[in-house]
Formats: sequence, C-alpha cells, structure tokens
Amino acid sequence: MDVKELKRLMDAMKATGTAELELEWDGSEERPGGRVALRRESPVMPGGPASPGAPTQPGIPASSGVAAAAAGALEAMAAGTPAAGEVPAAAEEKAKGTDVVAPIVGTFYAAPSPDTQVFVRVGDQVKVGQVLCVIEAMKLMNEIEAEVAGTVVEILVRNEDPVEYGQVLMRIAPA
Amino acid sequence: MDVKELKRLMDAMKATGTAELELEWDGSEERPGGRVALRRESPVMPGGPASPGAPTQPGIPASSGVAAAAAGALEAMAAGTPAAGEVPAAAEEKAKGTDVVAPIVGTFYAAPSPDTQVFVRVGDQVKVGQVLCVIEAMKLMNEIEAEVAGTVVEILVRNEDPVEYGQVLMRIAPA
Amino acid sequence: MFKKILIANRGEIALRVLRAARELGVKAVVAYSEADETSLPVLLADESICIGPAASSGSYLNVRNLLSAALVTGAEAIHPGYGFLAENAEFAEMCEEHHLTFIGPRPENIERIGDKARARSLAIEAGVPITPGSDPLADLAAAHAFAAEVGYPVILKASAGGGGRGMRVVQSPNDLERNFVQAQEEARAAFGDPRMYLERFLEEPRHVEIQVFGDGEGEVIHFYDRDCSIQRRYQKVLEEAPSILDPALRADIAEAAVRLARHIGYRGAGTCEFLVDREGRFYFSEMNTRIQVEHPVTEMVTRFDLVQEQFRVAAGEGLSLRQEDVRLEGHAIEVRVNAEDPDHDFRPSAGVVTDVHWPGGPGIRVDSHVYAGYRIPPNYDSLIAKVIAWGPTRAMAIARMERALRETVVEGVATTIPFHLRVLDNAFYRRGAVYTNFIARRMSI
Amino acid sequence: MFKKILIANRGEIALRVLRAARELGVKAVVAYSEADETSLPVLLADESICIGPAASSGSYLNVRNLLSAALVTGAEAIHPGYGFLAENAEFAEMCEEHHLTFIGPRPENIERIGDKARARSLAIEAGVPITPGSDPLADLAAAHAFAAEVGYPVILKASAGGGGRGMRVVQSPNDLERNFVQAQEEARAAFGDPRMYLERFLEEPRHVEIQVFGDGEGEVIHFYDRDCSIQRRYQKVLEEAPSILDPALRADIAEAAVRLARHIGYRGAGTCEFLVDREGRFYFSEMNTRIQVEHPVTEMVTRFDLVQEQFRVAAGEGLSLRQEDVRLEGHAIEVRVNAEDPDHDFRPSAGVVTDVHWPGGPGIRVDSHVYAGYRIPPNYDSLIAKVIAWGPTRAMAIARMERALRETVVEGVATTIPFHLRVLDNAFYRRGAVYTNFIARRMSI
Repeated sequence: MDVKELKRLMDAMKATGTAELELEWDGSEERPGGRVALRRESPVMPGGPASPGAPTQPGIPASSGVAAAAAGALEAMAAGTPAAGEVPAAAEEKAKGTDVVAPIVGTFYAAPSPDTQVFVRVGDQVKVGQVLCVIEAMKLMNEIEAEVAGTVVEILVRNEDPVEYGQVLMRIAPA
Repeated sequence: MDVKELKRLMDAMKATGTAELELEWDGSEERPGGRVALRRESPVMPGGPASPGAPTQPGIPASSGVAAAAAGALEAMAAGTPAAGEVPAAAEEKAKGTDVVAPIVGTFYAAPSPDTQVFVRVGDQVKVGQVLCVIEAMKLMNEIEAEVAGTVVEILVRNEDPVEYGQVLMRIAPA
Repeated sequence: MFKKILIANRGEIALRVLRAARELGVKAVVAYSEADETSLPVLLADESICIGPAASSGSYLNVRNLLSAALVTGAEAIHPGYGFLAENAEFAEMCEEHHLTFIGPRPENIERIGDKARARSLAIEAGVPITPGSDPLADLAAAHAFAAEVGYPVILKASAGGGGRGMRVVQSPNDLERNFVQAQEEARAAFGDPRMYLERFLEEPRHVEIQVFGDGEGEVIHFYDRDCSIQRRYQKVLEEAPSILDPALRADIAEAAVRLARHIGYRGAGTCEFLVDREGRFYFSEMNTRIQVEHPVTEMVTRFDLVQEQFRVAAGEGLSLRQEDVRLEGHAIEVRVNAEDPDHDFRPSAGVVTDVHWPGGPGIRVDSHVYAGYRIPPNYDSLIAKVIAWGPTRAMAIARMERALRETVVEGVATTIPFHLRVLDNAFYRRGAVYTNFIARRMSI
Repeated sequence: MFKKILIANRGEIALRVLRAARELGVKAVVAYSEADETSLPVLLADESICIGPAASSGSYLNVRNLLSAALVTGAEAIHPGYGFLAENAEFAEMCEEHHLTFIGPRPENIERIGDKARARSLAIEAGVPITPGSDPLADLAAAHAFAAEVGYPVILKASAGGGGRGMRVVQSPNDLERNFVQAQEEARAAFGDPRMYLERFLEEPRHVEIQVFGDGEGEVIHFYDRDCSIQRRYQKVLEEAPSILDPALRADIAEAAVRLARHIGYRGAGTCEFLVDREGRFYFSEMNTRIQVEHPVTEMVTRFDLVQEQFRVAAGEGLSLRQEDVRLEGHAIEVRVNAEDPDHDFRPSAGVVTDVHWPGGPGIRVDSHVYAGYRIPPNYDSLIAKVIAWGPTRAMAIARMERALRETVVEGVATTIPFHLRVLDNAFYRRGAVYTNFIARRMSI
C-alpha cells in the first residue's frame, strides 16, 4: 500500500462518509488472509470540504482547498524567505523557550561585523538587554536585545539571512 | 516512507478530514503484510450554508452554497411544474404507500375524457392492471396501470397537470 | 424573440445556452436526467423538468420525453446544445412537426451534410477541395484497388462516423486486409451503418475549421478560423483562434467554407473542418451542424456571441451582422478541463468536486457547470470546464492561460490541467508547430 | 523588463498586479501583514514576506519595512497598487533613493498634482476648466466673501482631501458659519493640513473621468472615459465605460485631461476626474496618480492591459502604443462587491467566506482575492470582488451583469450584490440618467 493508494482510500472515505476503516493483510501469495472493518459516520455530510476541529495551522482554514493546493507555493516561498507558516508550527513543538522575533524586516547579522565573534551561541547565558543580533534595514543596524534572561536554546536563522516581520530568530529558555 | 510521502499523507488527511491514520507493515521483501487504520473526524460542517442535520432535499449536497442559493430557482421551478424535489421529501412522511410514478413526461389526466368519471379516487380499491390515470405525450394517451393491488391513499397531481419523469402521481397502500 | 425555450442538454453547454437565454430575456426550461438533478444549469434554470433516468438513451436521447417536456412547459423552441440529438435530422424534423423551433439548422441541412459520403459529393459540387478519397466501398477488393491508386498510407473511415470515431490508418495491403471487415463490423455496431470509404492519409496535417453562420435564405458569413490540431485519440484537447497559417491561405479556406454552406442553403451555426498539409493545401473533411465545444475561442477574438445569434436566426430575425462587421482581434486559446487522470492514461475520475477555484482577471473566461460539492455523474463525458484565455498576441494568450491554470484549484477529482500545462510549455507548441499527431509525436505521455 | 518586483498592497489589487507580473514573466514578492497570511495573493505569490502587524500603519504604510522587504528579496521595483502608499510622493522618492523603481508617477508628479489647490492652479495653467472656486481661505470672512460672489450652494473642501473625504455642501451663510471651523479641525486631524477652499456646488453632476498614460518624456495618451456617477457617500459603487455623453463633449474632456497630464510631464497611469453639469459644461476636479479600482472597465472596452503597461513604462520601455492604436469597443460595467450588509446601512460584514461561486461565461471578468474558506480581516476595506461585464451595447452589458450577479453565490458574509441588482434594475439607471446624487435621489434605500 503506497501513499497514492492511501490517499484514494481517504478520498473514498470522505466521499462515502465512512468514519473508520481498518485493513489488515498478511502478505501471503496464495489465498492471502486479511481483515477489513468499516464504520460510517452517523449524520452524513455530503460534499463538505473538511471538518473543523482538526488541528490545522492557525489562520489557515481547514476547509480551504485553495490553501491546501497552494502548498507548492508555500514551499517555493519557504525557499525564498523563511515561511511564516513554519513559525507557529515550530512554536508548538518547543513551547518551552521564549521566542525572540524580528520586529522589522531586514537582514540578520549574528555578529557586529564579519571579522568579529557572534553575539551569542546556543548554550550561552544572556541577560535582559544584552544584544542578541543585529537586523540591518535600509543601511541601519538595529540591535535586537534580550527581553528575558536565560539560556539560548536555539538559533533559527543563519548569518545574512533575510528575515521578515514576526519571524522567530532564536529561543531563550528563561533562567 | 520518507518525509515527502509523510507530508503527502498529511495533506491528504487534511484535505479529506481524516483525523487518525495508523499504518503498519512487516518489512518483508515480497508481498509484505500490513495494517491500515483510518478514522475520520466527526462530521460537523464548518460554516456551511445549510445547517447540518437540517432536512435537506436528497441528492442536494447540504454543504453547497450554490445549491442553497438556487432555492429561489427551485421554487420557480416548482411553480412551473411540480418539482422533483418535493417527491422524496413527501415520500418520507407517508412511507406506507407504494408510489405510482410517471414513466414518461406529459400531461396527467384523471379521467378518460373531460365529461366522464375519474379513473380512481382516494379510498378506492384497485386491482393489478387497473388503469389509474392517463398521461398524454405527443398526442398519445398512455394508460398508467396499477402494479400492486390495494387502496389509493393519496393522489398528488391534479387533472391536466404537467408531470415529469419519475414524478409520484399517487400512492397505493397494498392490500 | 422567443418567450421560453427548452434546453435539451446538460453540463457546461446547457449552462452556456441558459446564459444566452437570460441575456436575451428568454425564459429557459432545463430538461435533465435523474443523474443531473443537482447540476448547476438545473439549479439556475427558470424552470426544469426531469426527462428520464441517468442513461442518456432514456433521457437526453429520449425524443418523446424531450418533445413532451417542451410542450407541457409551453416552450416555443428547443436548443439541442452539442452531442446527443444536436445533429439528429429526425429530431429536428419532429420539433417542426410539433411546431417547436429547432434552434439549429433545418433538418434537410443536417441530413444532406451530416453523412460523410454525401458531404464529400456536396463539397465537390461546391468546388471545395477534398482529400482524394473513394466512394463507399463495396468490398475489400474495391478498397485494395483504391489504396493502390492513391498510395499508402490511407485512412479508412466509416460513412456515418464523425468527431474522430470510426477511423483507422492503414499502412499496407496486409493492414487493409486485417482492418477492413473488422472496421465495417464496428461501424455497423456503433452507427448502424457499415459503409466504409478510403481517403489518402495526410502526414502531420493541421486541423483548421471555419465557423460559419447562415440565415437559411442563402446568406452565409464566416467568423474566421480555429486551429484544433492538438488532439488525443482524435479528441480535441486545446483549441485556438485564429490559426497561425498564412492570411491568404486562411482567407481561401474561409471562402471555401462559405461556398459550401451557401451551396446547401445552410441555416444557423455550423463548422466546416479542413485538414491542411505542410504545403498549404487544404482539404474539406466534414461539417458539424451545431455549435461546437470550442466556439468560445471564436467569441473571444470576434467579441460576438454565437449562441445569442443562434437564438436570433432561429427566431426568424436573420443575421444581425454582415461579413464586413466581423472583426478579428488578438488570439484566444481554450483548454478542455476534463475530470480525467493524465497520469493514468486519462482514465475518467468521477466523484465529488470537494473544492473548486476557477481563475479570473483580465482576458480569462471560464465556462463551467461545476461547483464545490458537485458530484460528477459517471454517465456522461468528463468535460468539467473550458478555460479560455485571450491576449493581443498568441504569446500573451499562452502566458495568460498558464497563469490562469496555475491559479486553478479542483479538489476531489483528477483533472487534465497538469497535462494542459505541459502542452503550453512545449517548445513545438509555443512556436506553433502543431499537427494532429502533436501529442503522440511531440510529447512523451 | 524587471526580473522581480515587490507588491506593496493586498487584496484584489495585489492579485491583479501579481497576474500582470506572471503574464510578463516577472517574479513577484507579495508583502503582507500578519492578517493577510492566508490571502490569495500570498498563497499564489512566487515569494512573500511579512512586513508587519494587521494595522496598516505598521505594515502596508510601513515604509521602512516595505523598502527593506524589497531590498532583502532582491526586488528591482515596487508596485504600490492603489490606496496605502500609492500616492505618497515621499515613498516614491525613497524608492528611488534606494535604487528601487516606483511603478507609478515620478515623485514630483505626485507632489504637484496631489494637492487639490495646486492641482487647480495647474489646471488653470493648462487651460483646463475648473469649477469656480477660491484659493485656500484664510478665515471665515474670506469664505463668506467668496460664497456671496459665486452664490449658494457652495462646497467646502479640504486642500489635502480626496476621494470624497473632507467635503461638505453648504447651503447658506449660516450653514457656512456652522461648518467652517469644524471642517478645518477635521481636515487637520485627518490630513494634517487644515487648509480649506470653496467651490461652486454643481447640482446633479455626472462624475466622468479620463484614463491617461504618460511616458514621462512629454507624451501622454488617453484611454477614453469612465462614468462613475453612481456613488454612495462619495464612494463609487458601480462604474462604466464609456460614458454616455455626446461624443464631441467626450472628446473635449479627454483632450483637456491629456493637456493637463502633458503640462506636468506625467509618467505612468493616471486619472483626471471631471464633473459634468446638465448643460454639458465640464470642470476638472482632481487627478489620481495611480491605477484606479475601476480600471478594468477601461481594459474591457479597449482590450488593453493597463497594469502591464505600468510595468513597461516603469521599466523604461516607453508607451507600447500610440493614441490612434487605442480603440474603444462596446460597453463595460463594473460593480464593487463589498462585504457589507445593504439591508443594515451597509455595515461591514467581516468573517469567513464559507462558500463562493463567481459567475463565468461570455463577457464576464471577475477580479477577486476571495476563496471558499477565506477569512476577511476586519482591518481593511470591504471590497471582496469586482465583477465586470462587457457587451456590444450598454443594454447588453446590463443584461450580462444581471445574469452574472444572479448566478453568484457568496456565503458566510453579507454582500452588496442585492443592492447592485437594484441599481441595475432602476429605470433611471437603465436610461443613463445617473448623477452623483443618484443613490440618494433615485433609490429608496
């Protein structure tokens, strides 16, 4: 059973309003054994795109085929600049750290100048007000300072990456 | 199964409203055995025009705003010729009788000629093969005969009404 | 103009006719099969009437129920769309017998030009070139004799065929022997008419057709040409207007089409199809006595509503314009979006369209009967939409079509859109090197 | 031509610009606010970049983030759409400073003609008629003196106003007294500029505007006129092209618009707005130095892509056509479909569009960024679609628009479609008796 077949099963379930399906097969060549269990939904909703309650990305309506079909576009976008879509998803995974987000659009610099040490590394302890990085916007260097004290647990962008508004730059586990 | 395949599965789950998916395979080289379990979300429709559970016309997807918005058109249709949509809805109410449906499109006549008695009235006992009415199509009079014996419990069309294919003309409670 | 008409068709063409009726202030009754009860034309219709079960034989081909439906709803005329009864002379005649106007050619127009063999004789009479071809062949010996005379390859055709059905290319005498009887049997089964004839086979021809319109009183005008060379198994998949042939040649072909239509006193919309070889010689192949699937490309380059004109001519108002009023501007392309899976040999993909988002913006027209939640019945053809792109140049029409198809979303069923994008991206296609074998020869599918 | 541009706007105009870019083979980065993350232009973009929070002040008006976004994504040019920063000379200038091409007029074009009072002087210089009006008024006394001279009613306008904002009709000296200081204060708050002036008030004028295009080298051509008289609270709700005025008058107005645009060496797309009184006198009222919401009606009657032309002119390719190449055919109408409830004083109706089905078929164009499942953010204007209908005549354009709106479905939010249908059905509207007070006077809403 490959992904395409699975997808066809899901489509079929949706089209027929089937709530549950179980399928087992033992792989034997002749007279293969197996088991099938199917259960239908109680009230059948014909033709509805998708149901709510499903864990979806915040802001992206689950019912939207347009949004789903734009996955390719999102990927292309991610290749160009980091996709905003990643942020909340990633944020859920590692909820422990406090996000340091970009307050402006610009270019991320990990160090004050090319030939100097980076401001911080993963594992560093930082104090409130300590400079974490610089974002250059329109030739101006904007220092981004820590708003909490703690340990840098993750840095999500690389030196000279373009960053967009609200993008998570790093995470700090509060002390 | 690689990341790409997993992503496709996730997309498919989202698109089809699949809430759970379990997949096992035994890794044997030829004709591997395995197990698939799929469960869909409980079918609540997101913001669908027609409220779920509402009695809708069979065959018209409840989720379809197009169908819902065309209600006016359906009403207009009902004014012109009896709407097909009425028939099954009514059928649910009075499920006891056997439907006599129009096998052709034409004009319904309750009597053989304007100045004679009607073929049947509500309450009449009818035998198999007894003429119940006439449908005129292209100047030809087509006699509609009873296919079951019983009592005429309802006549749903009036003399000289146009009738469409499949329209319920009357109902007979089998003897 | 009519007060009320009946539409004896389904899908996108029923919707197309309904739109024309609306715009002319004509009420429309949509006749539908049980499988089409929730289709868009039915939902939007002023009135609708069920005329039979899902199987077309009992509904869209059910002459008695269709005529009855028109009569009981008080319609004055019937528009047959394309396919089904659109080119059925008997149906057209029965309409007239029941004082219903058939929105199409006169029955005798259909009868005379609908038969392939008769159409060829009419073309000869009108001085319109045809591919060197035989009369109906009495037997295999006659076929051998003709093929030997014009030279292989030849193409074997059923007299009653059309739209690519009942045709096979024959490479050699052995091939002819193997195919002849079999093809006869197939033609008998498919069309109830076993007559076959042979034509010289043209290598890599273009399929170019002329949209004509007659008033039935002897006046015929044309709306220029369309190139429909991109075909898959003789089915058109992408059409454009105008063709990219030399203007003088295009004028000659159009003039020939008008001559032929005038010769038979043609009434209404019709299309004369030609094959054009690499040397610029053109040969009449058949005439379609109806509105075509691809009529929108002509509407886009002439800005003229052909379906409204069908109404006017059928209502006895005559043609609303003269040849010199027909102007051509820019270039238009239509793709036929079918619910088929191009990755699996174009197998039909029926089911529920769970989500749909058609393209918009400048230069884009969409003719589709599909909506989110619509279940495509498995009983009919798989056309779910026609997307038409207009541009001032062919290159811009291609660019527009590409951007339009890339913003289109159809969920729940597979569609041919990925395939169309591959055609549009093909270098041969882009430079207009399109012949009827384009897909087989220029694309690896 | 540019390789990559940044679109500094949202909604339907961001999509419109994206489509033009696609068709020209230009990559587009869509800059978006956090509220627009799932909007269609963002989903369809080649690249997208978040430039701030939902509030426009932090995003679509955030010059620094927008310029930064263009620079970090490697865009060569910025298209501002309409609204937001489209008519901000300083932004246009800052683009130039950062070697980014502003796809619009030169900063000095915006600066000179953007101010109402300066625009009036420029019109006088160019010999273009303006409504009898005052210079900026020093005080109430000056206002009284001017009003007494031209006669009541007069209209009080803010120098920095535009698009109907900052205007009030004054019927008498008492009225003037009551309104003057208040209006000054409002203008100071809204535009940061308290200067006011007076104009003679025209009773029942038509709003007629001319689409112009300049190459910035002194050449200016026009794309004929639009009638935008159907307004609600000075906001256009339905526009058409061409106007139904006498052809000689229309030519005079177009010529005046070209004269004015030439006078300032205008570059790019612009619109000169005029009021036309019942006697056929016309008065310049303002110039909009951007693409207009209603530009598609002009595109439909000229079949010319104005947004593509903006790209070409900005890229230094000059105008792609001459005045004699601009041809006008038929009639086009646009309705602005807003997510507003016409039954409840047009209050905005934000929320999720649960289902949407736009119209199609011949002569219909839809520009919309809405899809099924899209949540309309409450932060911006309520325009969700522009439906444009073309017909060979005004009557056919009206008939098409009616049938198109009747097949449109938008579920989940209220829209102005029912209101538009009432306008289209209005007898005054149908015979073209439309003035800027049409809705208040001819419709009972």
